[in-house]
Amino acid sequence: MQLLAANQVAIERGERRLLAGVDLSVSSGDIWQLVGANGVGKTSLLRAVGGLARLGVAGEITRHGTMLYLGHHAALKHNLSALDNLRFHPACDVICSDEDIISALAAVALAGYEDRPIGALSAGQQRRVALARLVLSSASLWLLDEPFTALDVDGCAWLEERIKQHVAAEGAVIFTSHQPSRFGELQQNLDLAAYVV
Amino acid sequence: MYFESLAAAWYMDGHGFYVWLAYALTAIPLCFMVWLPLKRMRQHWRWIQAEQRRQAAATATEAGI
Amino acid sequence: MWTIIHKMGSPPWFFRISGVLVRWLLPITVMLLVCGALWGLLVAPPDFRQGNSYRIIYIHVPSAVVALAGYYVMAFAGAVSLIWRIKMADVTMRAAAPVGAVLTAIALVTGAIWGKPTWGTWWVWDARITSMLILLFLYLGVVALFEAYENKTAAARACAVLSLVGTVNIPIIYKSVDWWYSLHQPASIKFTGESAIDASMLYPLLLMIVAFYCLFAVAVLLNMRAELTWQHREAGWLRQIVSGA
Amino acid sequence: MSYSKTSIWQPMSSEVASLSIWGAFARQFMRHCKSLVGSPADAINPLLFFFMVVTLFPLGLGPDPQRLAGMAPGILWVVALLSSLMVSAKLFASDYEDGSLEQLAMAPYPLAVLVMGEVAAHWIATGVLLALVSPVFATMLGLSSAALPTLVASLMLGTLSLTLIGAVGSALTVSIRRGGLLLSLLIIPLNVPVLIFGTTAVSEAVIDGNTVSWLALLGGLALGSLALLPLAIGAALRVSLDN
Repeated sequence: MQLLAANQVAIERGERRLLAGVDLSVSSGDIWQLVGANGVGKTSLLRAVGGLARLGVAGEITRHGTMLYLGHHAALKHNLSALDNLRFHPACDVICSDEDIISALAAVALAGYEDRPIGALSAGQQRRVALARLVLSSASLWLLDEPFTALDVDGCAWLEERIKQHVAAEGAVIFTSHQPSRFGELQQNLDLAAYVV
Repeated sequence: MYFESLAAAWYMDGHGFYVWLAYALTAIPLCFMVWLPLKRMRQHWRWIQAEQRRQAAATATEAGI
Repeated sequence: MWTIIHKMGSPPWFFRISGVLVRWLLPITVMLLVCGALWGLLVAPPDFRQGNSYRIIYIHVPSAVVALAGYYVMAFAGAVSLIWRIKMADVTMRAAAPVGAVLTAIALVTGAIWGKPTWGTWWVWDARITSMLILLFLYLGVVALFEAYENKTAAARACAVLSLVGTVNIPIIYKSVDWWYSLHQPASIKFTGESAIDASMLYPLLLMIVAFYCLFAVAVLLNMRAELTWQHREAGWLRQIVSGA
Repeated sequence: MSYSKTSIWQPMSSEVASLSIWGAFARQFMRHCKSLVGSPADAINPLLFFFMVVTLFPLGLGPDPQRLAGMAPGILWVVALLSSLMVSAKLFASDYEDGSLEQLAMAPYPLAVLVMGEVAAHWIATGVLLALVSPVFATMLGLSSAALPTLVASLMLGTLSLTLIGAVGSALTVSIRRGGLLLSLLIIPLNVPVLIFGTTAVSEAVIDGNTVSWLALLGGLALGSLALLPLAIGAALRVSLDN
């Protein structure tokens, strides 16, 4: 099933043109990595694909199914507990019970941390609270911007495993990362250098 | 003309200062309002001409080589 | 209708038409302004109550009228930019804001100068002057917001939203200031009713209002042309015009 | 600590259920309320500001009770406006910085509705609270006690408009560094009618005049703002995300 079709997408920021003529078709089971040097427009493309960036985006983007976006910022309130942060998550994509959230937190190795305010957690732990959404959400297409940053080796392994599970369950993932081909055969690369104006 | 002489028009029965001041303070910004975009336009125009000359020079040297 | 909108959105077409328009409109405007000013200053009879100081009306009222209309022009351009996403509307909005702000400032300054001989003080919290002051803030808000954004496409969007909110608010602001003033109006200040204005005074006023409208149009067009020149400095059509001239 | 290594992905029991639009609104409302309970300074600071500025007026104008009482409606309303200005500067700032705004924009509900949940919580924490506490400050300034109900009602209705207008300003300036001064320039002119209607309502109450029509005007402004401004807030936030 096709989840996303981008046809001849061009992106400009202000007066600066970044990319032009990007074609991308994502179907369930796909893992796409956006490849390119710093400043080439990986994040801009990801945001355009998700519908976050609208100004200066030309071309046709068709989206089927629900999306989950995970950006540089974790969207967590520092004075709320991990449990509350996930319960009242601003993306409001699912209703989940407290047990679901607690087991999701346990899945990212944060069992017992559910009542701690986010501000009391370390940067890596905060990152993992954000990743717990990958367990809770029912979205079919994941848009992950640099998901492997600030994660330890175990965390990276878990995330890789989770992404593989997701695509096995008819989902799809588009992510940006500096490390080349984490998923080997499973993943496809979109090299943005080819579309730079 | 309502006034008998230019001096009378200047004096305006004591109100001349206010009236002429108001007109002067209007005229100055109005002139600027028209002049500033014209000046900007001329600057951009020159920039483009200079750029064209540079490009022409570049293609000329390339052809020479 | 659609073809006209489409054509107006095309910079080369606009650039050509506006060039012709400005060439004719600018001399006409200057002529109208000079004629109107001379008529108002020298020919029209003095007001029986205020004497000659009323002659400031010939710049005060036109600038105030056009400043207010200018806000609606700006907001309309903003609405067009929001709905149809035409870049030319952004340029129009950006060009109109500073012109409107200058006209509002002129209306305020001339109003203050008029106040001195009439009421004996430079500044009075009169309903109309106060409304103009608020209009100036609204204009300055749009100009400042545009300058504050780094991404100018986003800046135009933000200004469009702001000017639309402002447009809805302007009648409310004017009405509320009116009520506020009528509640607090000091008895010592009296106004000459505008309905009583004599034809010999009215004609130069109408002439000046027309002249100020023309001036607004010329200034906006000139600003737009300067802005377009910069935006399309790399474009072939503009380079042809420049090298052809 | 170890990551669970579940080899097969089990969908959670309730994951398919999605919220109604009101549910989404209520969730945002709750989120902001909880956050305010977590850091009550956000709700108490405006009150403290109000208190301190009200203290300044007798010091600046002299302690003459008659004169202070005459000016009390104006003083109270101007200070209420200023404190609303102060808090609206921070309304969307943390949401923008921590990425909550991106997530709100990705949510499958109209951004305007979700944001209103937050604005509603903000209004209750600042506006309603201020209105309820205002009689204390009004009494300190010598406002006649007959005018107190009108003061509370006018502040209640007025701060709703002030909060919504402040939210528009905050949404427009949230992506700008040092947008504080710009914010005041944007929203003070729009706040003028609220200030006029509010002050007049209280002044009329002091002389036992016609308060109802002024309160009705304030209510009308609040309703109009409720109808139109959420759209503007949503549009402005999208623009800010694009900057």
